[in-house]
Amino acid sequence: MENKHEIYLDNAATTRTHPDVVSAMLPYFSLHFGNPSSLYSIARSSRTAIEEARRKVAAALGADEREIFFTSGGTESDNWAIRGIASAHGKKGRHIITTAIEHHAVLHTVEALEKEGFEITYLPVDEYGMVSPESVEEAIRPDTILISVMLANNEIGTIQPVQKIGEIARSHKIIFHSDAVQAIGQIPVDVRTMNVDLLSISAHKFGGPKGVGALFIRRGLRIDPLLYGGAQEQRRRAGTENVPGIVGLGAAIERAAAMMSEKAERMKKLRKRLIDGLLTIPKSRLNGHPTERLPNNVNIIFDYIEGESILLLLDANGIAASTGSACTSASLDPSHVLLACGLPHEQAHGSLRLTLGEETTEADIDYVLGVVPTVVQRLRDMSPLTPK
Amino acid sequence: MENKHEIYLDNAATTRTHPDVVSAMLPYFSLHFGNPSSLYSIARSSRTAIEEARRKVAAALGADEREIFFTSGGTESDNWAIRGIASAHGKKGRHIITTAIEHHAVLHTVEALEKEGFEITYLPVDEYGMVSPESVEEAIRPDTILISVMLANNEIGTIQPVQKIGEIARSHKIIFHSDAVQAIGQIPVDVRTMNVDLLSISAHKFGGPKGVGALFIRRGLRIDPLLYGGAQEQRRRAGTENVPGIVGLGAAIERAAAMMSEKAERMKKLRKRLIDGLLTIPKSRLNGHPTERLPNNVNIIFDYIEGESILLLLDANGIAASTGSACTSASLDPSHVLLACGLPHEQAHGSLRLTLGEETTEADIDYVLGVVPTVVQRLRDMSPLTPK
Amino acid sequence: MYSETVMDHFNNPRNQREIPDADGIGEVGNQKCGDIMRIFLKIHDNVIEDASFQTFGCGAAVASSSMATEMIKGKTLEEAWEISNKAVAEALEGLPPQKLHCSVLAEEAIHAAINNYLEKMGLEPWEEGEGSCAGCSGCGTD
Amino acid sequence: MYSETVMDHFNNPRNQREIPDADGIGEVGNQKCGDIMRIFLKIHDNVIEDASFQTFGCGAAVASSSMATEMIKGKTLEEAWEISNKAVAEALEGLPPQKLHCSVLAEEAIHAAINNYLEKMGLEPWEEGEGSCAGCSGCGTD
Ligand SMILES: Cc1ncc(COP(=O)(O)O)c(C=O)c1O
Ligand SMILES: Cc1ncc(COP(=O)(O)O)c(C=O)c1O
Ligand code: FES
Ligand code: FES
Repeated sequence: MENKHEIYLDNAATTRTHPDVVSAMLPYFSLHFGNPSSLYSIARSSRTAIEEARRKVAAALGADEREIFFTSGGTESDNWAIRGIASAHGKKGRHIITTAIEHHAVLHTVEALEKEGFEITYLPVDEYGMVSPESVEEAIRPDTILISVMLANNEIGTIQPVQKIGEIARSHKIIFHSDAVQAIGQIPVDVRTMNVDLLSISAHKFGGPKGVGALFIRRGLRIDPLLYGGAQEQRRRAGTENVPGIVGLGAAIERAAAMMSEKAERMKKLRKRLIDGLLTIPKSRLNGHPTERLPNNVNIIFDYIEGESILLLLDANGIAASTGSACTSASLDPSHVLLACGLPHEQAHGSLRLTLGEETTEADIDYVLGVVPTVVQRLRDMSPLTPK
Repeated sequence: MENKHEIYLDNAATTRTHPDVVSAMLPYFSLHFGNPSSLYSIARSSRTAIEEARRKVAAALGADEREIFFTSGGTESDNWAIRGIASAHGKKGRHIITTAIEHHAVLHTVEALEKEGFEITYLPVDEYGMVSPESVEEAIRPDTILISVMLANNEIGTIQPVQKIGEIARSHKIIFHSDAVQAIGQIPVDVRTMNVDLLSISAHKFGGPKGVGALFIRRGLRIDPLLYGGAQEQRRRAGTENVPGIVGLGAAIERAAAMMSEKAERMKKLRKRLIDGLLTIPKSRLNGHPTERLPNNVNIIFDYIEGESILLLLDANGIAASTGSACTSASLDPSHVLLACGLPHEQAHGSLRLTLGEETTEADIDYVLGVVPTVVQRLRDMSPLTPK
Repeated sequence: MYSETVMDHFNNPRNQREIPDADGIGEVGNQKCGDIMRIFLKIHDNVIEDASFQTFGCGAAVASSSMATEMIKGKTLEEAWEISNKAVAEALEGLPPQKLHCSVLAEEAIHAAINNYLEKMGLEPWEEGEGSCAGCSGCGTD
Repeated sequence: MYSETVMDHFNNPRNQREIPDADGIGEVGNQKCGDIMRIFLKIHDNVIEDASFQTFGCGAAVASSSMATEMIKGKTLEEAWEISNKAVAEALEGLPPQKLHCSVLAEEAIHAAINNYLEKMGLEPWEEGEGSCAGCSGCGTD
């Protein structure tokens, strides 16, 4: 970190790889560097390490270890889940149900399928970003082959009723995928109670390294590969395994699961302090659901001002935050999530997302609460939209 | 390494991540951990580091930095190149030319396309595993949209005449992809003289980490994404960037390029010593081309004995080697490369591949030359095929 | 992502205020784009004596407004009209490609303010040449 | 990937030799699969007094041959016939799934050697039951 005051409140974008996780990974770069597919003994540690990581991921998700497939991240997991099902079951039907507030890794994938002749239903959400299970049931058609609904939203933190949606999907015998990238380490995730067939995770969102993730694939589910090649991962996902990354994923998920409930309690207290403080600013509103939200997520609109300007001024004050999601921050688009929640364009350009992490302290929150009102005032003074 | 004698001669499967490369990566896990897409200053080091790595990769390949796209490895690069072109240009034509000896990351990808209605020509090779440029030219049809020929083969090390093939492709205005995964750090690679439009590389084959690679995409080439999602990599490859991995790729390729010619000379001497020594064993033959081969590749057939058994006995003597390619060593299939070179099945099951690395010494070679004849004799004594 | 000059103009915006008795006011942009820029001009004898702005928008939009108002002060209306978005962006030491439209907005706001003055004076408004949103790929491409 | 017992039998194969005056010889497998196994039997009064093998094949094939010959020594022909590939694999403390066919090969080789003996004696060969390559997914599935 380069600044004096450095308060990192963008843990939904990525988290610091925990030093313990890095330590766990280190031996697999230069010491146990063998290719896990190799026969000889020096490669055995790589193989063992991968299988150990697989057990840890399976344990954290309530899955069987043979149901865990390692990928290069949440994006690949989402792409694989959707395209792999579309390709394997496209003859049975070409209708997919998803929501208007999915991550782009889901939305842009189904849009690509749309060009290939699939029909996509984008379920609406209410003002809190919540999907109703009834709307899922109503959208089901005889040719529906896949339902994809995220577990928790990355921008506004709203937690979806996936268990109910999973029941509906199962009762109609439709494959159900859930993007749980933001949920791991924050709320309990159990693939059986959720009734999911496919579930995406990404290590760097919970203290693991970037560039590695996993896809849960329910035993017996037919799915085509996304990456073809060698016989790795039960012949379902080719490519020399990212051994250190996979070890890091395993270490991180074990750690995250162990500390989850304690951490969630702490996050919720800090979150309340932060939300209560920010809402004392006039013309401010909380986005997302008041209670069904990730313990670490705060997303607020301040009328009359624009998101990027807020970020830049916060950054000048040593606070790292975001507006919309990190991966679109370089683009001009308003947040598709906030638009789906019914916000007008200028507000969808102007939200502030603060996502807490395990290192966040009460003092950090208080510092932020001291800075934000000044920043908001300054930008409102500058804005032609501010009423006199 | 767990054994007393540990001689690693499987550098085509993977290489030790060089400690200097690991050192370069380390700060990007826990210190500069920001998401490169983020605006704030603490994420700037991640962005800068990625762009620095991109410059290094571009420099090593003679490419422009805006032509380098980071991926999760050689497999993803190959899949993306082929599927991305098939998807973007499939309306113009549905014929693809490749060779019988490509890596499975290419072969299984085109096979998947075959099921979707593409027609694939698999060019034969001669007994040395060499593709003739004439055969490429003859295979071209009006509906050919892509030619994919690897630069150097992973099993037998044969180096293909890609420059000529590239000229032919260009003169017919057909897109040309080359899998250069095995070539980097071993022989000069220059995308302009090769006339390639797409080129795949993978970091762990030249002292970099596993799980990261790159695809060179010539400026102006139209290609669809393989992974959809966020706006990373000029909107062509979504997913939070594997910052430490990308930094490692950059550091490794810079290192590999700097030491290449010196290393190649050393490898060639060691290779000669090894080949000459092994061929004194009766009923043994070199696979691959005698001169047009990777400086570090040795691939030998010993009649009457089977590959896995050789590996296990070598392993018992502290020598890590392989038969066929690492990613198929868990499967029962004979080498598709050796079959394509015209070898009968029992021989295609029985090759020994030894691939040298920068750490290989003359003493290692001499030790190997002491062990192999005993191992071969022992297995021949056991084999029902050995003539009395 | 931004140059030092952009960050300086963003953090210390010049001329950010209203001019209550302005001779010309121009407002451009729209909320859909997430950028609205308003420029105020005080004009005497065909010369811009004072200029100021109000902006709802990103860092580049704020910096472009600030820089543009600095650039037109003391210029004749003709000179000010000729200040292109490129000139603004260059004065800012460059803008990221996806942010070039913000400098276009500044050029347009100046034109709008000048034409507002001309209309108030009962004169013909000047016509836009090439440039402006024509060469900009900001809106609606996604 | 292999158990310690597999590695022990691979590194120190028992009964790996020819029996020049064998009473029964069985050879199974094919070069396409990359496995050929030959089993030699010395039989006296319906009991296997000695058994040996020659194998071209992977570690699992060698270990299976070695273990199988150990298991049938001293057994009656009927007892030896009943030794299934599962029993061989279990005695080896397990085999990886893709290597189970190697133990099947050993079962088949025993059967072939016994039948070879029976034929030499002018007797009817016994019939294969279930099992063997039926339950094996080795060949030709790829
Ligand atoms: C909900 C959600 N899904 C998918 C992703 C993609 O994950 P990754 O960037 O690791 O590929 C992200 C984060 O970027 C996310 O927040
Ligand atoms: C020629 C060739 N292409 C592609 C690959 C795949 O690379 P990776 O395993 O890094 O995905 C390899 C190695 O495995 C290779 O040798
Ligand atoms: S003003 Fe909207 S993009 Fe140019
Ligand atoms: S013997 Fe060939 S697979 Fe069973």
